[in-house]
Amino acid sequence: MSATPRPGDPVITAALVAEHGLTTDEYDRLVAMLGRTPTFTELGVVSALWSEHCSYKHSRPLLKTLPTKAPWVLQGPGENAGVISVGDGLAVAFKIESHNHPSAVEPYQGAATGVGGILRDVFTMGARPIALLNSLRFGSLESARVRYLFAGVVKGIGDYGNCMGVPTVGGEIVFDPAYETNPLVNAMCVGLMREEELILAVAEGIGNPIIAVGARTGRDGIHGASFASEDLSHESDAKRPRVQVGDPFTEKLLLEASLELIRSGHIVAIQDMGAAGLTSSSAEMAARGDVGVTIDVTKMPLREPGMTPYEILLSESQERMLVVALKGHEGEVKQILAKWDLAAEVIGEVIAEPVYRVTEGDRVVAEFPGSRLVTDCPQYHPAAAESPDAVARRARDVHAIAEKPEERDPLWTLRTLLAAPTIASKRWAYRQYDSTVRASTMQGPGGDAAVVRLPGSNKSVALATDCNGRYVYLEPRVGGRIAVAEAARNVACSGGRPRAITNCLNFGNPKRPEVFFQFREALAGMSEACIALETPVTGGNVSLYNESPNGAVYPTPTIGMVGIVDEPSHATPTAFQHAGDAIMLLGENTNELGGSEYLLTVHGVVAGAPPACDVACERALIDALLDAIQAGAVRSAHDCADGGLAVTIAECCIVNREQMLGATVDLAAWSALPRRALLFGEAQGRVVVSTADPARVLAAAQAHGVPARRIGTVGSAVDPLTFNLGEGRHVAPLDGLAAAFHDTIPSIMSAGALPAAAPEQA
Amino acid sequence: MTRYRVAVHIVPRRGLLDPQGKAVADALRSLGFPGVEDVHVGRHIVAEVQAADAASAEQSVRAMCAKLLANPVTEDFEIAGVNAA
Amino acid sequence: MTRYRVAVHIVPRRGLLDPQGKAVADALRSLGFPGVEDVHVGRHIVAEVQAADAASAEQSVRAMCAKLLANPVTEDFEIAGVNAA
Amino acid sequence: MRIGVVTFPGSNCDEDTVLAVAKVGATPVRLWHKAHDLEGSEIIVLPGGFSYGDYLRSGAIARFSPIMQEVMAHANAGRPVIAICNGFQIACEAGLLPGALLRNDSLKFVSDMVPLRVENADTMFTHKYAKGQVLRIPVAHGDGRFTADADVLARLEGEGQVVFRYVNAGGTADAQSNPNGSMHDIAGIVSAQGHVIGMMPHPERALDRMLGSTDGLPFFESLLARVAA
Ligand SMILES: Nc1ncnc2c1ncn2[C@@H]1O[C@H](COP(=O)(O)OP(=O)(O)O)[C@@H](O)[C@H]1O
Ligand SMILES: [Mg+2]
Repeated sequence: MSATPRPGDPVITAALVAEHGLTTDEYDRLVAMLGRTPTFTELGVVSALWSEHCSYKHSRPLLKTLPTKAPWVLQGPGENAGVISVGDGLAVAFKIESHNHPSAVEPYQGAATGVGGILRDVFTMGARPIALLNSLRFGSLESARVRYLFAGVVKGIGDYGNCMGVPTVGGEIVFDPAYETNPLVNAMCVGLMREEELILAVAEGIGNPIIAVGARTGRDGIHGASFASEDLSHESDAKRPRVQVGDPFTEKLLLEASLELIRSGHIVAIQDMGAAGLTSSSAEMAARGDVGVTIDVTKMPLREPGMTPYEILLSESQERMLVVALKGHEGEVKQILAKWDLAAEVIGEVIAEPVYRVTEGDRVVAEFPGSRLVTDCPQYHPAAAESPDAVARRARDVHAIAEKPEERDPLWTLRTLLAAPTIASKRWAYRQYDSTVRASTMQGPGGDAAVVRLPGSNKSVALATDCNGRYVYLEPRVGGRIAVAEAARNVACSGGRPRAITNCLNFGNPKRPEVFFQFREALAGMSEACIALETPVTGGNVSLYNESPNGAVYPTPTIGMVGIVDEPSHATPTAFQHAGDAIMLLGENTNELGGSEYLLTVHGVVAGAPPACDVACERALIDALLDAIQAGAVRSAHDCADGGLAVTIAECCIVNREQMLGATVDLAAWSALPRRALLFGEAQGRVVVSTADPARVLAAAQAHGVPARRIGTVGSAVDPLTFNLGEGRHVAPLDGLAAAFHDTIPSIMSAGALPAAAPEQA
Repeated sequence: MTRYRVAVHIVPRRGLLDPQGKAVADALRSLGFPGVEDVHVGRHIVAEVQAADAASAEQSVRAMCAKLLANPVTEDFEIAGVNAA
Repeated sequence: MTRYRVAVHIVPRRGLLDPQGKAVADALRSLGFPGVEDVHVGRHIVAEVQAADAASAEQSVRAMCAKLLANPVTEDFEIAGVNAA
Repeated sequence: MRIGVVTFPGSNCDEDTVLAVAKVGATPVRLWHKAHDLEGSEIIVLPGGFSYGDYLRSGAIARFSPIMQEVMAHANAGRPVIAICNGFQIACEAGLLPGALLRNDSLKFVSDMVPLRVENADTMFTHKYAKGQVLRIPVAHGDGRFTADADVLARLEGEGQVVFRYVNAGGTADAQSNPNGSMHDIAGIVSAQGHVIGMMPHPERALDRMLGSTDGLPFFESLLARVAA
């Protein structure tokens, strides 16, 4: 059999090929693979599968260099989500994914469907989603468009997760002009299962039926995968019909039905229909199982009349799954779906012949030689060269930047930083997320890492997402290392042993040498940290072409870290807990100032080398901290990140606005350091803890060779935050600090009425 | 200047999924309205505006729709009526 | 039987707080539409139904409103149009 | 004691409620929305979530579910019903409780741990609390603004049917402490006969110190003690 054009198909021309995003070389490859001119349908299929988003054609060789193994890894990269064992027969599945371009065009639906997609990636493994996180990047909140995007994305994330009954427990939000027209919306999901419930998306068993399950197929988001593989330009506006609308109610039913189906024993494989819809889900399942498949598009349950095979194959309608069932069990499968009021139709079959065949009734509209469809995809090794701009910025002597007159009062600087939207409290956003449904959230948003209890066990997971794109821009390898180290530090501060990561690589156009350099170096840095911290990569996502007329976004390899908290009592809060507790610093202060939030916020400067990151020291710090926490000696722990030591300590005093505590801190021991580097520099490898047992904390630090020193005492609710710097004392009443930290984003968002009234959706 | 009451309909764009409409249609059928073939749920917005005349009232509400009231990516709008208030 | 398209408006009862209308009015004013005096936001539902004639199409949609589409405690409804589809 | 927990399509606090019921020592019974049998449940819980997506109006479609006919009969026979969050919305739509729950005045979903004051400690659901006691219980809803006409409000207040009110940490009602714009800061009410309670806050999420509050325990314990007696 061979595919023949349908009546009415457009003629394959060079222009049509170009419109499908294929280069001439790629098209020649396709013709060589088929031994003939492709049909229009085949061209559509290949353009989707060979898009950057589906094929990883620029990133795969480098992804292979990431460390992926550890005894606790049950499933590494290659599946819908990674899976690690947590002991007690339990396993967690987790993955992070981007929905940047859809969110730039339609923030509400873009973010909502991003959450929907990552939920499906996790429950398709057989795991019940127990937590969501997100990592967001926007331009400056001074722009009305940015406020609109921010409000829409937050509402989209909230509405979808809230309806699903999966708590959104954490994440991060950064505001920086680098993301002005190309926001980043990365969503992470974590699911729980028993180890034996793990199911893979591998088509098996000749004669087994292929069943489409869930929502009906419409003309939503056709070519979304190739859309995600282009620069954002003004032409993106013309591509608007590609947006997809999410239906979390249907997804909730699909979740319950899928888990019931997986546990029923009637199916052998299940895969969500995500990017490139039916095409990629069926082709990937077939390739993984090394079998052939045949699919009849006329069997597909449709929402709209008159859809062509091309449209059916490429539709990105949401809330759909593709299932390979055991032959003869079709009735049982349909019955389970009917219970949840969902459709299930047999649309194809696993076949022995090594082909990927699509028919429209009797007519073959696409036929490829089996796995070559996936394996013949071109791979590129683009040139890499560091950006001269980054080199120049890094070389700048930032200590030479003159202080502003206001900085004579370091508390002015502290308040300014606490009010910087990137540092300020994100409660305005996370108050819109149901963070307590499932009654398992021991620590929700607002702390270092979220802690979520695992029912059926004494254990919890500690979860964090992190990345400082500015560091990665200035020095990609160091920035990559820091992204992993900071995520791990956050997990450890909450009492968790870091176990594995998922990652979302948000970069610009890889064909530009400076972007590919960033990509290669950032991955190298991530690998170094993952090896030192024993946190292998179990999966992730690559989002390239995050560009806009203003250039590429900062290279942003977002890390989603999962750690295990052994005992409920190890879960450790961020805020100071008791007046009279000793405040201790683990790690060492330095004179580093490069790449800091201080330079950006106070001086509008992005320059200097980012702080050094010694992964062995980070490992020792985490080991020491966990040792002290597990000994019951730590009342609170918070790592030093954006804004440096002074911001960290202030946050310990004020993050919990209902229970603020003052503190007296003595930093005279470091009076040799430039004051602003000491207070606001972002030296890595530091954690501030409060403890009733400073000797035990010191002992833990010494045992792991980590510098540690008592720096102060927690005060009462009526005490201020007092810094003794040797040259003098600086007394900050908590109310002023709290107002800067807590009121900034709410007041910005209520001042410009635009976002509040942004078009409302269901 | 006169006060006008301008009504607009803002409806989900054809072809996009309309989960609200679908849920309502399903519910109506199961409530014993078998004749229901399709339902679309949109918004009905009434703006009371000061304007020189009906035409300029309508024009300014059109501008509001384009700028804020309707989501240009997912919705269409139509002016449903202009009346002196 | 003919297919009719029946449009209904479902509006918050007068006198009840309408935070949505207020937010939209505020936003419009801040976007440079100073003539906006008041805004009300309701639902615009279009039901496509099979019925013997226009009158019975309208009647059945009225029944749908009474039973499901409008909340008698907080909302009023009106039939906005009946057309053969 | 058997406590039935209804699962509507889109319910998502049903499992939490089942666990809560088991935790306080009763027997949870899962009830499917298409069923016509309460399976001997002495108490019915309508749990939180987004029944039918809440795409039309919260609770509007769920109230027509087959199981709701049985729940109404159960309530009309004077037997206890607990309606939490989406359950409260369903109960209002079904006429088991007066009023309606409209979109929060902020137009935003609100998820928070909020202080509540116990206004009536003489109900079957609250007698283990003290009148005036301030509880900390999570809320998580988009449509929680309790609204009723003046007569209904006067009756609710006059008859002691307002059970929980949003207050500040000091126990005083003020505008900033009302998370949704509810009239009279109402967070929960009981029916005239006192056997149906509707509340937006989630007591089933406040049963464990590790989760930040155990203030939901006396709620379930009150009921068990009274129904068992
Ligand atoms: N940055 C990365 N690091 C590790 N694995 C990755 C990365 N990006 C993608 N992968 C893996 O490649 C596979 C395909 O991913 P993807 O195409 O995003 O899946 P989906 O079909 O869910 O969109 C997955 O197994 C994913 O985990
Ligand atoms: Mg997938």
